[in-house]
Amino acid sequence: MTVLEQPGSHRPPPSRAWRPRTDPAPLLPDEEPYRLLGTPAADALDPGLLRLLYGHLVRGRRYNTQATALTRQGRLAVYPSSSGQEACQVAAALALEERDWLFPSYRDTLAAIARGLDPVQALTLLRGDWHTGYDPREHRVAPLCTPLATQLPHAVGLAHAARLAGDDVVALAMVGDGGTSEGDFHEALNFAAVWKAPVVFLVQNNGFAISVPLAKQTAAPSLAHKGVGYGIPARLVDGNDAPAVHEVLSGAVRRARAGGGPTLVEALTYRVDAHTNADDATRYRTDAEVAAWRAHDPVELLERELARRGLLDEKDVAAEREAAERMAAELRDRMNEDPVLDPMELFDHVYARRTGRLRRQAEQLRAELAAAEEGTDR
Amino acid sequence: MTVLEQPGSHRPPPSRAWRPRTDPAPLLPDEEPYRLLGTPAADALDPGLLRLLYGHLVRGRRYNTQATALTRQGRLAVYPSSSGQEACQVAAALALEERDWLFPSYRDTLAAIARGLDPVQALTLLRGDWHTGYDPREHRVAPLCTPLATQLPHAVGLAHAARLAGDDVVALAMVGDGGTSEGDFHEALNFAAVWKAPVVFLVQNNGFAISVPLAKQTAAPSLAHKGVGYGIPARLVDGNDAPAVHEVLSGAVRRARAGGGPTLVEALTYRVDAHTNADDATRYRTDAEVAAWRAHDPVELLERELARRGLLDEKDVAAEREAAERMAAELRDRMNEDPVLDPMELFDHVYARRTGRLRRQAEQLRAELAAAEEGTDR
Amino acid sequence: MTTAVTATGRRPATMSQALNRALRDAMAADPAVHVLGEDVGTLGGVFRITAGLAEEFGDDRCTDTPLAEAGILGTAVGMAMYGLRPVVEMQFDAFGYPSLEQLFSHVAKMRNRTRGRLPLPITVRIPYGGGIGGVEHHSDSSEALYMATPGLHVVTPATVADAYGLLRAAIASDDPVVFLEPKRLYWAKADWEPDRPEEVPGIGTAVVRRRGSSATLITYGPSVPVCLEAAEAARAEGWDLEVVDLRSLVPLDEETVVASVRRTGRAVVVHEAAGFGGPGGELAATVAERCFHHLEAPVLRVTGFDVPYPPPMLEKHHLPGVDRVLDAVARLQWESEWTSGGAN
Amino acid sequence: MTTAVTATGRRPATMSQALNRALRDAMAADPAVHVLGEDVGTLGGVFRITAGLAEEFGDDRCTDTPLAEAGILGTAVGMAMYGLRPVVEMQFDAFGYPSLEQLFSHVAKMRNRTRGRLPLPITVRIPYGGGIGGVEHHSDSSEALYMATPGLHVVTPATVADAYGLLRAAIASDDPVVFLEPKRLYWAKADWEPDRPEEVPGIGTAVVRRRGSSATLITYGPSVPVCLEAAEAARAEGWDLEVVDLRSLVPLDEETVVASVRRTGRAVVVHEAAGFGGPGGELAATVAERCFHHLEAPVLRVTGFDVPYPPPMLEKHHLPGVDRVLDAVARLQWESEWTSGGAN
Ligand SMILES: Cc1ncc(C[n+]2csc(CCOP(=O)(O)OP(=O)(O)O)c2C)c(N)n1
Ligand SMILES: Cc1ncc(C[n+]2csc(CCOP(=O)(O)OP(=O)(O)O)c2C)c(N)n1
Ligand SMILES: [Mg+2]
Ligand SMILES: [Mg+2]
Repeated sequence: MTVLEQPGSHRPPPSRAWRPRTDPAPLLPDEEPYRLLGTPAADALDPGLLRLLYGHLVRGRRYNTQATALTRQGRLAVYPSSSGQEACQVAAALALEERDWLFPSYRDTLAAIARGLDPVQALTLLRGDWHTGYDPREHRVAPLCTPLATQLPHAVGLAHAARLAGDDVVALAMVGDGGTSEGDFHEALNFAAVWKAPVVFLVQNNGFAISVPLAKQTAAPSLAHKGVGYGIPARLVDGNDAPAVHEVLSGAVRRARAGGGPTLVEALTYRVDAHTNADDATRYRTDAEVAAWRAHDPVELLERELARRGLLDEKDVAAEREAAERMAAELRDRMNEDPVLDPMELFDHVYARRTGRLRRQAEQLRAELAAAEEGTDR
Repeated sequence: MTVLEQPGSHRPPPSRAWRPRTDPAPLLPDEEPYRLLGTPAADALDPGLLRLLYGHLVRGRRYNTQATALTRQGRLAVYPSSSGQEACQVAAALALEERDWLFPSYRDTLAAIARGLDPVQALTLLRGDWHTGYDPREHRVAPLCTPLATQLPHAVGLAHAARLAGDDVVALAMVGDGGTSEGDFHEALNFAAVWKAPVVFLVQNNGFAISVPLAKQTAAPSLAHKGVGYGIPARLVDGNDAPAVHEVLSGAVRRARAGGGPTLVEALTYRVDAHTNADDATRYRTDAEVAAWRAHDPVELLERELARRGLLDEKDVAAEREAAERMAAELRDRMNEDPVLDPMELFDHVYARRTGRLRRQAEQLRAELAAAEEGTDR
Repeated sequence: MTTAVTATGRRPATMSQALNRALRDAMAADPAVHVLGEDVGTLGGVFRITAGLAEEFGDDRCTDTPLAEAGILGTAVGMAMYGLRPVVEMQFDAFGYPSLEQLFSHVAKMRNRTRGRLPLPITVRIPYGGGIGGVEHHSDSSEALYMATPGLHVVTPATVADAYGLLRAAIASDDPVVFLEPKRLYWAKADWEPDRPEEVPGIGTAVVRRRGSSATLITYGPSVPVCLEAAEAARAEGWDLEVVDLRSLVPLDEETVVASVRRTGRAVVVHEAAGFGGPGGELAATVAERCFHHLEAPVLRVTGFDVPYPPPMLEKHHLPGVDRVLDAVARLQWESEWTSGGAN
Repeated sequence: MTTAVTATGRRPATMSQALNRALRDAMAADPAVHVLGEDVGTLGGVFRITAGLAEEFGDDRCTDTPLAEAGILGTAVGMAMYGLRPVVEMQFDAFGYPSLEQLFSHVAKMRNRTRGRLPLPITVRIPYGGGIGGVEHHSDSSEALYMATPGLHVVTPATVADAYGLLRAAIASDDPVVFLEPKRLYWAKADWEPDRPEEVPGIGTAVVRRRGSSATLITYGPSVPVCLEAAEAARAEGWDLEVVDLRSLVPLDEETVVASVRRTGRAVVVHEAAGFGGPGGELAATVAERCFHHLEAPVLRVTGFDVPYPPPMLEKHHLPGVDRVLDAVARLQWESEWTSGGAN
């Protein structure tokens, strides 16, 4: 009997496994970025939280200007400022519990500090006395990560391991708009979704990857629209609206902690300074654009809201700024001290134990240093 | 004047560049896979096209069984059969014009042959007498690609170059459900969208990557839902419905040719044979599942449709099968001849010219071969 | 440095079984050991090295990942940061390449960049080398890449017992280890008795597989059996060859190698990887430097040609075989033009 | 092998300007030449090597790509398949690692796998090496990876004139070329006169930068100036050192190197990359083999330590400097224990 002789009509593909298993609608971001400041909902915001955020923002801004100044004084090799992005930085840190982990990119020193890191230790990488200057386990902050997007799979793996251990630990990983183009972004989000790992991805979309504008980076409706392709719900938020970013991230963290899996958050923001102190931003953007964003400054937006609600007067502002100045002065003073470095440490952490070759090389350097010492003694 | 003293209320983020630039709705796939066979639309299908597809399907199926048989006879090192996926293979080839390019994965020998490649040359890789056995420029078929998803950026680059040259050439790239997890998939789609490259991505979702089922590969509503994250429109199609796959791909090719940019097509299908002849599929799937898909066989579906419309009788079927048998017999005969190989060719294509080292190594091998020759002569 | 391992159970006969057994014993001994990779779960791996592990320890301990090697190694980094000991399988040598950024920029550097605070006890298992008739991209010997990267250990067994012992040592190591498995030795059989406790080599120790006095063959992994066979054949020519199996490329057991060559005065380095820029350069250079005054002839190298790995039907011409090793030994200036005053 | 290039226009003074000029001249000479990479367009590259190209030739000829190195190199492969000559910029050495799979599995192999039918004339420009105070991941020397990969040419200039000539030759080559740019020489100045036609070196030719008779320093890229300085300083000690600038690591100009060492009888290999498994292994092994009867002392290597590249404040201890080169020269057994019967 050939198939022509068989009765039966067309049947649909037999297996459901090949067909949509998730409803895509709830995964898609809203069209408008989520906002609280300037909306009716702002009235209900907790004054304590607002003041907490505000203090962090003011000190964060000051930290950015101070660190940039330190590059001019030769005290830092380089500094990628997050001026203009402080709301994202601070909200990312404050949305987490102590037991959670933060996975910052190279620009996210501020988030690391807001999480409790010593401000000088956090600058080790950029000062150049070592790579990671802090113990990642102490504040559960992964090393500031230079190769873009490569820390995202780390966050997924850590969150997955925590979940397997039965710990309700969440990982929050930060990446820029440019970093979303890397394969590691894709692989991290996919692993996170398949494993339902408790991880939150925060994309700080500041419109540029060094000089490359978003339009050359993606043709997507938004970066948040990438979520649905992994089965990950996505939120779009005004990244300069600190309470809004905080709320969205806190919600995502809660969801992850409760076993709901990963969330993708895109925060719309702007890097007001150049890419780093070494960059000349006028080559690729207009003053008008910068000015427009300065008028949407995260610190000012929150300041205005606090003032509107009568939660902040000039004296409070002055007090916060003074605290920030003290922090900056202390940072400057501490950074003006030359770090004490032992060149022999070069050989200490390559492996748990030095290999034979490393022992010989260490001997060589030790002898050279001793000879040089003698030379200067004479 | 501090910001507190300024009037003015909250303003939204200033730049449109940070906001959705594309309407996501048209990019999203339909919920149901597109189908023609068994639907009222089938009546309008061009009989010539249906017969053309049918002939290819029948020969394609036979090619798969013949090639698998050749592995048992030791004439092929390995064969990854596309039995069950012939509709995708054939439609991909037929959707293209001669001047277009096909970028097959390692499983897509059949698509390459349907495009005109010599069936024996197409098997060179799998026979093991060389890597790529054909001139990619002759039929505009890129090398069958073993490292998964790595040929997708090639397709994008070629399509982009063609567009820059003003040629209306389209590239069609094939990848499996597993391959969509690779970073290269992500990067290729993103580049294609940003560059509006004339490229069509065909994902043959056959439910498995070797033993790994789709549910361990992705948590997305569908693989087609990945398109929106790049700003690429996506279509979902019944991959065993040859005219449906052909129509969807042809539409995507037309769109690309007209300057509309890339399209992502997900075809739902099934690999009826094991991953390769070396694989034992019973380790990871049930007979019932295979049986269900056999009942949705692409060859039979089309055969039934042709019969229903009176476009095919038993004689026609017999004729097509005979043609397929002749093709298979010829393939078997040709593959039974040992390929003539010159070991010295090892050194010929590493660079445009042999380096000094390669010349010395070639001399060494030549001497060894001569000595061995002498040895056998005696 | 040796690790005492007590292994109980039935006797495995092949290297693949010994590797499987090592994974199983390591997982049983330490709940922190997790296996992940493509097809390692339900299927037990395309080479069956992880067979039965998912069944025995559950999907969470032996996990079929999505198909993305950077993702596999990258998530393993995060898992290790949380205290696990991930054992990653790359399906074939060339398919590990997508993970090289994670390997070079993170796996190899994490301990160092964090001043020792964040060691990464990760084992990356990579089936490598040719000789199994694999098509394109299935037979690469990529060990030079790993050797050139400070922070990684690089290990490769040549015997069934070493496969077990070295894999246990790799998993127990607090440093990341690239564990290279010679594909064509997977089915090599040996009398191996896992039921009794035995001493297995630690990482960083070479072993003299055959004592000899005429010259030293320095080799590892898939080329060890070739060299042993060559040494047997060489007896007919009157050469008594010593064979050193390095086992560990990083750290390299220079002392064993150097002691051997200083004694024999002649050396040939043998490996499958392409010669130029391959592991043999380092090995030959080290020997030539440290044995300078003991060498009766230049250190020669017998390696794969400087070509992309050939297709199956031509690989026999590429792989260094017994004859090519013997040819090299013959060129070791047995009647030195040098002592006899001839010019090079 | 030389390439005659007619270059007209004002006189560049630095290596970065010469590279820029080479790109501009190549693009003007051949419309198939396309430049792509991160920030290469509007910004002109973070090292300004591509400055002005987008302006002059349009965004389609000099393209700011999305931030994804595998995508950059992978699309370049497709562009080359269609007949273009892509010149790819990796922003920093370590940031090229995501593209290694494309490099190893496709760029290096395409000509070979297609029996010569699909050559890929791609140039991959990679700023490499340290000495500029770069933070983590910004100072890697990854040349060993490319050297170990048959199918790639590997080239690195040490002078302004070579930067121009080698880059033109790389772009003109029908084979893929990894073009390594020593970051710390970007701003090295030289009297270079591009206004007159001049002979520029082809790929595969080393050059003797300084004639000498006591010993040969074998080096390339950023270490060339170091070796020249060391050679000057060595005069005070009575050593007349020869300095060979390899320029091309693949293919290696063995003849020039071997001729030099056979003449001087002593050699030191100098490079920044980590020593173990680094390029110096191949170089030293080749020299030791081919100059065996001419060597008065072992071939020594002066290299970066076998550690991940250090942070800015410690890099001076890591980089092979003049003193370290001189120390090695001093150890070249000037009063050989060997001739005097001593034991090693
Ligand atoms: C893998 C990798 N490629 C390239 C770079 C060089 N680089 C450093 S920052 C940067 C731009 C990053 O843009 P984005 O991700 O948007 O982050 P932002 O700088 O805006 O915070 C580039 C290309 C890098 N660090 N890592
Ligand atoms: C980069 C890479 N990783 C791993 C492999 C090994 N491998 C070959 S086929 C395969 C499964 C592919 O699954 P899918 O993409 O769904 O294609 P299918 O086999 O179903 O056609 C794997 C893992 C490979 N070829 N390339
Ligand atoms: Mg950005
Ligand atoms: Mg599949």
